[in-house]
Amino acid sequence: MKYLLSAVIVLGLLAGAVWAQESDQPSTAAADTAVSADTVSVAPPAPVGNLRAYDSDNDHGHAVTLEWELSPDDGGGDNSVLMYEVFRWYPYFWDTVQEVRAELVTARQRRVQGTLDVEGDPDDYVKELVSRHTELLSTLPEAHEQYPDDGEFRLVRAVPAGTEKFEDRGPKDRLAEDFLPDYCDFYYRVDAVTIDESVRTPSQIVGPVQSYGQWFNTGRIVVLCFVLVFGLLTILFVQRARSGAELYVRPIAGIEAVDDAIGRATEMGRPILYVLGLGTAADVATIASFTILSRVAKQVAEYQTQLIVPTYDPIVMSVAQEVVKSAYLDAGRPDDYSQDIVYFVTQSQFAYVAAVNGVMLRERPATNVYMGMFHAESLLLAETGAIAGSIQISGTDQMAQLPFFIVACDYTLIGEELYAASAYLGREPVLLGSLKAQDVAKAAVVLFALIGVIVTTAGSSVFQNLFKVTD
Amino acid sequence: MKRQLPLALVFLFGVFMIFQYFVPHEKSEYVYEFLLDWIYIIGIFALALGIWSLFRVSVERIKLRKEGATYSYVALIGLYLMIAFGFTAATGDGGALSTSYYIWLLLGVVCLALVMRARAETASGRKKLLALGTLVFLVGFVLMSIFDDSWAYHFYTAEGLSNPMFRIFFDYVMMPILATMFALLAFFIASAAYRAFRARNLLATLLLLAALLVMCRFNPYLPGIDFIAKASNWLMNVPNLAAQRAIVMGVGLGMVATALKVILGIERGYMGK
Amino acid sequence: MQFFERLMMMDRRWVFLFLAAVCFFTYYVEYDVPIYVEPETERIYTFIDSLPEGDIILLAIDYDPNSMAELHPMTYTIVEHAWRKNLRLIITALSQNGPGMADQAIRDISDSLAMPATYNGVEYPAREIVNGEDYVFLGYKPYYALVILGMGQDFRLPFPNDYYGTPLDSLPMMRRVVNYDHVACVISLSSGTISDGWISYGQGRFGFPLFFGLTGVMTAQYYPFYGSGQLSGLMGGMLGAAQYEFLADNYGLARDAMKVQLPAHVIIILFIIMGNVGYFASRRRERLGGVS
Amino acid sequence: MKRSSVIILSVVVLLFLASWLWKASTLSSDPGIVNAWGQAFGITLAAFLTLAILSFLYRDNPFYKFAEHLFVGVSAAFWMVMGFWSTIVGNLVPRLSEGLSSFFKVPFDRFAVNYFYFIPVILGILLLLRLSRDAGWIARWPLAFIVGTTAGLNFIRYLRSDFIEQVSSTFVPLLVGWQGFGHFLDNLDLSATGQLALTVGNWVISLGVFCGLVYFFFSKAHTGVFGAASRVGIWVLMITFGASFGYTVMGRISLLVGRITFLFKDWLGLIS
Repeated sequence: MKYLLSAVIVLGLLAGAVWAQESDQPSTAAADTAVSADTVSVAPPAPVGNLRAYDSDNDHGHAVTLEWELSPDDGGGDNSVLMYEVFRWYPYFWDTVQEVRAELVTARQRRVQGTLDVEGDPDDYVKELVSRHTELLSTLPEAHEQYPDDGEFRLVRAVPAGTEKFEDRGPKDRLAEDFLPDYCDFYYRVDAVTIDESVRTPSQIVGPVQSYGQWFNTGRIVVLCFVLVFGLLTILFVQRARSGAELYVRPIAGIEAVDDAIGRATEMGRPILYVLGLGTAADVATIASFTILSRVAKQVAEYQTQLIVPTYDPIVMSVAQEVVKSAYLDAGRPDDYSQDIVYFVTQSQFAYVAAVNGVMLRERPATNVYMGMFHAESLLLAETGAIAGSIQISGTDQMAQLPFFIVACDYTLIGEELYAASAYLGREPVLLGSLKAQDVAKAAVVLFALIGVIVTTAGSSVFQNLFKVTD
Repeated sequence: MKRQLPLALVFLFGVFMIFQYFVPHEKSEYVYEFLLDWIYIIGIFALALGIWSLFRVSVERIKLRKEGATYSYVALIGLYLMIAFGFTAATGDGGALSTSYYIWLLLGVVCLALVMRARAETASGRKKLLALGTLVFLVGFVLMSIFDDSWAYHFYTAEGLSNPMFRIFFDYVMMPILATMFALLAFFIASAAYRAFRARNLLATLLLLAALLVMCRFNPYLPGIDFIAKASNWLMNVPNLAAQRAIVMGVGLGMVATALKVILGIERGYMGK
Repeated sequence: MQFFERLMMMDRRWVFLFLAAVCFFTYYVEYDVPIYVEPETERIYTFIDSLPEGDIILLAIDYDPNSMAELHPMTYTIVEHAWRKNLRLIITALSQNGPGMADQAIRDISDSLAMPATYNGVEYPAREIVNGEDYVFLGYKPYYALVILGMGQDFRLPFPNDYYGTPLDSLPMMRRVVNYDHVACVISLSSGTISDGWISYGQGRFGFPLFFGLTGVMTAQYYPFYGSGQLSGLMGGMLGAAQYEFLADNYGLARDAMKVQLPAHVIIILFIIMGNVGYFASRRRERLGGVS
Repeated sequence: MKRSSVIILSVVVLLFLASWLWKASTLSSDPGIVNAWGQAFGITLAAFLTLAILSFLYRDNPFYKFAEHLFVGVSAAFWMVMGFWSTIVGNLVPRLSEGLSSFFKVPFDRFAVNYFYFIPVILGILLLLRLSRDAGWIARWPLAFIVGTTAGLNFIRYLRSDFIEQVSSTFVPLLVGWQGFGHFLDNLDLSATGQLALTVGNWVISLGVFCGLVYFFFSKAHTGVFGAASRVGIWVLMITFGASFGYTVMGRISLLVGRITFLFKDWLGLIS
């Protein structure tokens, strides 16, 4: 028994190695070792039961899933099953396809390296191969229809005993060696293999089965539902707000402080520093920050205070210039606008911080506003600002940086408050409407969570499964 | 055209990306990968805009003789050197750079400095003198660029960046400054803690106590360290988890809402309204 | 100016000076700090330790040189642990400044594998680490999200060639290794948003077991993902690295650095306490002064 | 220049030279090192820049300003160069033109050519039109493309991993392994993984999440029960922020240790 066990372990490892290696042909190396190590003769095991094959769900095609019931001799009975080998029926025509494919791949490689040596134009040669390959692939389904003539079963892969499911998945690149074509009639067989490779029992053959890509991922229905519900909610509340319904927004301390801070800067005759963070123009925090910048710039223009906006991302710089420019225009002071209010520093995190810190100590801004996405630099900025004695207002959705802003700044917008700030500042009905929609969604979450907790406490995982999203 | 087309583009691509998520088909994946590729190609063009802005601001500062204008020379020279390293390589064996290459670099630096100096100069006599000096160096620089065969433009090889100076500047200039800037945080975190952790009110006290407890967990000599370690672990795993979840959900929802507003054209802040 | 007020209003530069002095001094002194192991770290160690020989781990060395102090020890101890156990590695460096540093680390660790070693009482013989058989180093490509998504289709999509310019197909280890389906787990060591990418673009879409080694700051942020099972384990900062070194019985950089950590923490705590004592004392004086 | 500045500057220059000489002499004794003078200069420069940045802790000074500006210039160029070679040359050029590919010495495969890649090039050039006063508005098109695509991507991404996953993982049982009070009291376990701790933990998580979410309600006044819940929410947030802060101190000091190692070991060679 000990022998058998150790041989099984050795073989398992070898099988893994074989599996990882190229193994279009059943490798005999593993079996040889085992037989020489142990010459116990084994009886053929029972075959796997109820073999099923179907196109893999929710994918882009090029995959077939196989499922079976374990052989009674796997984990019970004689316990003689070592692994299962999955076979697929290949028409001999496939070899022709492979030959052309291999030729094409080498020809292309050589063409790139400039070592392709053929008569005539090398490009025409490759083109001709490409069209031949395409043509052969298009006749592949017909070749599969010939089953069981002109073909044979070939090993796809060996899987260790105890496996009940296998996905035969190939890349979608048609030039890959193990490309798995769509819309071909495949036939599969699974062998239960014992320690002696020659002692094996094949299963029933399943087929035909075709693989193909799906147009809708059913595993993501939950997400779709949410998208639809949330989208409708937003539109509904925006409409309501447009038609004049009063919508309340609770005061947000950090935002109210902005107005005072601008006044203070004006009194002291010192500039205001606005930092947009390290986000790109596509980051939601940066988008929210643009709206706040627009408001700050407008007021700065009215009070004729100086504004400094160093940026980290060139696209953010372009957008911010646009924002500040139109804010000055709105304030009726387009002449005060200069392109150097918003400038680019560098796209390197700490070089940017070094430069902004320099500005803080040299220009001595009365107020520093940090809104957007921040990383490790948050504390460097905020502490330097505190040393320079500026009033500091910050806001970020980066969880990890919130503690530093809270500790080092006078006011901090926590997470979602940053997004809400844009609605709060603008008081535009459409923005307020979407804020209301967010709140309704949050209430729904609280409700769901409440039900979920109760159901889960009662010992059921129904609710949890409802929220599962497949990949 | 000025306003409607961009909004239409945002809507179109936004909606496509949402639908793509639900369509696993090969064709939808193909377009998706394609679009992602485009974004980063455009991003590089934007970087040129940024470099231009940096250059302009530095030049302006020198020209207007603002405070600290001297340091703008440093920035411009750093920029020039690194770009030069990035686009040149030795032609000889082993990639070693020749002396003439360094002379060429130096000529470039001198040229750059003289041009800037000349622009800042107000007295017309000295301005002319500086311009003449620039011209002399520039001619040398250009001649060397054309006739020096010991180096060439572009350096792309299979091993990556082949100009050793590029690597050296990264290792001995960028790296130490970058790492030290980051290390300043150690000091700042101490001063921030000292300055701000005062039990002024309930919220500040909670902040202070939680921080103290977690900081103590690194001290294996403290009595009751076992309890402190467990308690701070509990703090990180339980209340922390709750707060994080509340924030993450709020932020997630806010982001979704903002993305939706952007796609629907409700939020237009990013376009300068 | 009374003592307590001074205690409260002390110039920040004194704080800096004390801290610097303590750090520099303790860096010299030799002493050993005991380590307390947390389960989050232990899960990573156990998972790697129990993998069968020949399994592939995708190790993402996705940090910048500026986080080297915290994350480099993790790289060293994990890679050595994996190689000693005859596991194979696919290594990425998705941070712009990272590849050179990662390459250097790989060489260093390969060198140390050339010496026999004994960890946790098990003797490991010396062995040669071969590029393409024991590891593949993919290097850097910009826009990590795209790269993570791309590797889910096929490693060859973002990385047709490895860092050294060899086509992946010609590396023996990469044969039949297409995408995440063929790796046992992904370990991401990162100091920035790349870890978000690994969760939402990687684990979220492809569902592999994901482990994180993070800088101390970020760790707290990722506990929700650990709680929800998206992360199978995580270790934070120098302490996490020291714990892994302790579990692997491999004394390294992290445990070395722990001896500076401890006194520095004590100093900061003392400053906080001083500030509060000063604050309460001066408030009390104010109140008493008001009465009299 | 003031006299004191001249003195300080010359002292620093002298120290720099001394360090260079001394480092070069120590390095040249090592046969493994090829270019001792070059390396010694590099290490001395790195040490100088390290100390220049550290001097910022005392106050802003010319050395810091020098390091800062150098860093800005060098890093801006660094990113541009890297972006150009890896993205434009590495990804774009081989897909567009054979001439350019051979100029940049990148392998060119004419069967991988894809003329659709001219579109991002055109969009990129449109972006550069920003510099023009009259045609600047065209730059909004590529911007719209980027914002639209990433907004769509963000929309789903956050919905999936931040939102839905987090909601479903909030469904925790409030009574862990409950088998009645008697059983609970008989097997009372106070350890961190015991029934009591887990149950209390789950209560705290549930209540914490609820109260935290209440704090983030914007369209309702925070008064009464609602206000109380919101206050509990902010307490939980503050505890978390404090704990994260405390947790971070460690990492920050590690970074300093890295620099100390550099100064002591690589530069001064005080520790082997």
